[in-house]
Amino acid sequence: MELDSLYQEVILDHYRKPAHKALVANPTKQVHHVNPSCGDEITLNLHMNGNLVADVSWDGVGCSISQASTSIMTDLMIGKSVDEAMLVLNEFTELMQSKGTLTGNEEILDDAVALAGVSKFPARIKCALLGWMAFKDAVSQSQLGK
Amino acid sequence: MELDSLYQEVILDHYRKPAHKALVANPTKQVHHVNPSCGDEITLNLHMNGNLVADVSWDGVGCSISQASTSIMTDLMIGKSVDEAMLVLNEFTELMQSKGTLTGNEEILDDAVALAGVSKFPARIKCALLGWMAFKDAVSQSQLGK
Amino acid sequence: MFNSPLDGAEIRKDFPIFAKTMRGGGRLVYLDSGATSQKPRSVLDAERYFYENHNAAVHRGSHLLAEEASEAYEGARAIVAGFLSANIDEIIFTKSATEGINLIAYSFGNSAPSSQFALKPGDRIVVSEMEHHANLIPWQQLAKRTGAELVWFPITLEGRLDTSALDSLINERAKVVAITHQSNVLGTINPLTQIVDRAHAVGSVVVLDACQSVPHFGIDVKTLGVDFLVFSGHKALGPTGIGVLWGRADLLEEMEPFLTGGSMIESVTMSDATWASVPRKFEAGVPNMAGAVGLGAALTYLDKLGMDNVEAHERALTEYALKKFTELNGVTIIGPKDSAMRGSVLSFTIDGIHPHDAGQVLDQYGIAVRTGHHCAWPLMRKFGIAGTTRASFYIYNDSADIDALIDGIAATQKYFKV
Amino acid sequence: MFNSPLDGAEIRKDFPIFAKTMRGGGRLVYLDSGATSQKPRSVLDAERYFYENHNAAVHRGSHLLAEEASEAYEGARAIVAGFLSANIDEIIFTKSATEGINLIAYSFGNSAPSSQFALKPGDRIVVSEMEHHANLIPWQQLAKRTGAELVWFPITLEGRLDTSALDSLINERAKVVAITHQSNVLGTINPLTQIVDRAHAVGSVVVLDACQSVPHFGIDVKTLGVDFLVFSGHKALGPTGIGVLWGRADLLEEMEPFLTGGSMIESVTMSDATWASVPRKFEAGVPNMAGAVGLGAALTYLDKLGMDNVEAHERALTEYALKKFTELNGVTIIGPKDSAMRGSVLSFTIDGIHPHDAGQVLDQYGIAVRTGHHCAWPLMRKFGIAGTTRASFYIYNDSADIDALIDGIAATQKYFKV
Ligand SMILES: Cc1ncc(COP(=O)(O)O)c(C=O)c1O
Ligand SMILES: Cc1ncc(COP(=O)(O)O)c(C=O)c1O
Repeated sequence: MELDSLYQEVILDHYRKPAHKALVANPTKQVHHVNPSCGDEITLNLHMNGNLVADVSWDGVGCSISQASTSIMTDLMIGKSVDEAMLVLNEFTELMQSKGTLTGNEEILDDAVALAGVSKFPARIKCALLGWMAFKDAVSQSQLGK
Repeated sequence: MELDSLYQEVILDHYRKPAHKALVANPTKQVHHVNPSCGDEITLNLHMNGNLVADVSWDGVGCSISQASTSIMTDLMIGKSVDEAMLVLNEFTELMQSKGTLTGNEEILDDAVALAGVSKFPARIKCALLGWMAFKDAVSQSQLGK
Repeated sequence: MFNSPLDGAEIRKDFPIFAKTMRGGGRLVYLDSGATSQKPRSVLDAERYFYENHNAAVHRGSHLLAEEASEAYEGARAIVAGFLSANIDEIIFTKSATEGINLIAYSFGNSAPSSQFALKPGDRIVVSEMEHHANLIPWQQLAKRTGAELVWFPITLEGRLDTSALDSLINERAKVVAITHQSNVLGTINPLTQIVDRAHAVGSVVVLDACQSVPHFGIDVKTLGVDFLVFSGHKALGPTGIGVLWGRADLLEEMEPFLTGGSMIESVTMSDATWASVPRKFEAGVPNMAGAVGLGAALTYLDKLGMDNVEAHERALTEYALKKFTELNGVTIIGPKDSAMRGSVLSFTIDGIHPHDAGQVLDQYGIAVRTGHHCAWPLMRKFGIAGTTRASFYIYNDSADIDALIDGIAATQKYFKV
Repeated sequence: MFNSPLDGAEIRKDFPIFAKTMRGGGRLVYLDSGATSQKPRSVLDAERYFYENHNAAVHRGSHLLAEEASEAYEGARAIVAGFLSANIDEIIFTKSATEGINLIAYSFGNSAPSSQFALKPGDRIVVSEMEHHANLIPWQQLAKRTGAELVWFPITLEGRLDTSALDSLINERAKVVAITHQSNVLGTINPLTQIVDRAHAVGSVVVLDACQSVPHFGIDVKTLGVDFLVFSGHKALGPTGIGVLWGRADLLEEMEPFLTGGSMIESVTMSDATWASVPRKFEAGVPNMAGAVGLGAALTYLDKLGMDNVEAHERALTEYALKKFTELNGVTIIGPKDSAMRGSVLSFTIDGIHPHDAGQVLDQYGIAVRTGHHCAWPLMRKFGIAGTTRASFYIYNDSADIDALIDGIAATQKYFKV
């Protein structure tokens, strides 16, 4: 059924056992984002090491899509340079806006390709992007702060 | 043609030669009314003699219907007691709201029955009532002032 | 077990959208009327008939179309007045309930300091914790602009208004009490008499948010005793973009206008303007004529069903649903669990499943519910939850729809293995 | 003699209302598009299709209908943006141009004293003597509330904006210049470049009332250089109850909201709220979704005709009419008598006949014109008249309509024996 394209097993796994879901103290930057239409919230701590994303940790409430997507995002981003991270982020954003026409580049997106099905459910795209947008915001704030 | 039921000869006569259209000084009460939707205006001077409408005079700009109706009204009201005047006024208001179903009581309304056709043209009822409403307002203000 | 004077399946035949095939291939089980209602054919026909036969700017022309348009528009006003047992001149068309409440708040804010409507530091605006954002934020803003204090009725754990501190909340400084007739989240119907009595005793006006009541049971504004009432047409079978503000004539006459522009004036110079009488004073610009006409047709449709029947039908649906819900495990109703003083809005949470995920699975079965905070975020915080799943019932629903919901919830639990 | 890329009689076939039989038994000669336009079938179909297939509250649900409704509504926003060469997020749906102007005025009035939008005593708001009440009274009120000074461009006897004192009118104290693109009475199209340049040089924003321009010729907001623009859907083939405010993104982002309530928030507590980003911040409540969709269909219809063709058609009609009017006796055109910098609105007076009476006789011939002050009362005073008769042309008119008007005026003169 169509629903299975949305709720892939890897998503439900991340939802049940989210990665890096515990705020690590003394971040370079902390941001708080909400999804005003459903009330979901996320707090994200970013630790930078020079140009390197040293750590991303988070806490928050949200649906399986937003929780899983954030979990996958942290796994992907940690250890990347800002430039690499933005490349991944753009790739993911493009996938989300593809209305089901893209399947996603697994080399770049890894587990995040499991979220490809979200792009067919317009109301859920914001859920999938919540953590990513928080990350983007944190990075650009930390860059500005330099 | 339907138009002729609106523009009866007696109306056009009153329009061309309006009665009492020149403000008489020292009124008991002066009122100014406008029809906001078309911009027509009337100033009306009322002279009371005890309970008697001693004189009604007016000035203003307006369409043939409003000018003729006001002219006819002044002819009718002058010399009447307040009670008689209100009776005529109610009779006329009823005629205007009749949507063409009434022809008007000529004994009470005299020339004003020529305005019966107006009731079939909803947008013109306000024109026909402009002077009458000014008169009513002037009378009730003069009564309150007692 | 299910006993109603109305037959939802029969009524659905009047609503073209129910012919639609949904995502999973099934029929539409529409349980989101609390957000917006579906529209019967007669409403769509009335709007279209207006455009095809009478369309012109109202009150602004002597030509035939303008006359007919004005009659249609004013005819709609008369229908609304009749529906609420109000006077015609007390009915103001707005674009929505939201605009209606903002109209009152801004009008009060525009008042001269000497006006009965003016607020000043120390004055009180009283709301409740169960208000929709539309009946909360305009008052927050008015309070900020005037220095008045915003206070609120708390909510009991059962989702009822806690009126134990009524007299101290609505104290002598209260100028406005703004309260919802029925909560769009909890279904709770609020007890108005004591609130209205107390408010009037201290000289406060009462603004009633009737978005969730006018469509669902008979309303007589004179009996209610409130001073202002707002509702949205789109929740009452009517078109989008049209709402109603009813107000007591003597108050409306004294109030400052809100939107200014054409058609609401008496006279205008470059530097000054005076206002037309009510209701025109509050209807600046070319109004939503087709919307008003459509709303007239909507209320006429409801009137034909009979508001007593509508109420009985919704009570039957609610009782049936409340009973069925007790068969479910891991599901918690947020709001009163009995049908007394309660409308047909049913919010719930499912253990281990976020509302958004629940809504998604239900959608696969053609079941349309709403999920999230329902524009009542403070209420969610009060209950310590991120959101609920909400089913709301209306005339075109029947017990089969509720059975579908119950099955859908069970299927959701199975899908997410909770 | 009459040469246009469009065929009015052909276009009328797309508009169901032209099948109507009028009071005198003849066809509808609709010359009142300046007040409101008629609607093509495609607009009525689009609205109905929305209700019958996608109706749900936008942005508020995860179910299929809510998704489709959101896509339809946002799709309409994209169409409007394309039509104006604007960015999508700069398009705000209002109920009318009137609401759009009030939105700006109230938002400015809500600004903190330190804001770039705040007005204080001594500041200036500049309008013109030819403004519609909708672009005059909101500024009068804002001036009264803030202590700012309202000043205005005078009008020449020919009905042109008198810009001779431009620099002293728009002085360093000017914060807002609010001007109409095309007069709804005179037909005059105002020269924007010098006004915009001067306003920006002194740090003032420019608000353009585009009610009478967006429907009639191609608009590119970036080229115009103004900061805000409003228009009403109902004058542009669209439904009633829907309008548009376009604003520069950087300004909209900084501005205070106007209507508050649901869907315009970021976060809400009982005592406070923060705002969503633009355009949501300015769209509180369930919007007029079907209206927006209908407006999208209307602009799509205009786009298919081509706005250059629409403009050429109206110029041809105007030139034809101006020429024909010279054959009449005792008729005076109020406004420019040549077609340069002039739209297809034609106001006139007839010696010895009040406009209301003229309109009534024309109505007998099926000719719909507007009479009165046209919500521009100060302009009437300027010309020393109580009102005018106004014919306004649009895509579905042709030279035969103008011939009918000319014959109708002659018949009116005969009827009243002047
Ligand atoms: C120039 C102008 N401005 C503003 C308006 C107001 O438009 P609306 O009444 O649709 O808000 C109109 C039309 O009535 C107009 O012609
Ligand atoms: C209780 C209540 N009040 C106010 C509103 C606001 O209505 P609208 O968005 O139509 O203005 C709603 C619906 O959203 C509601 O349920």
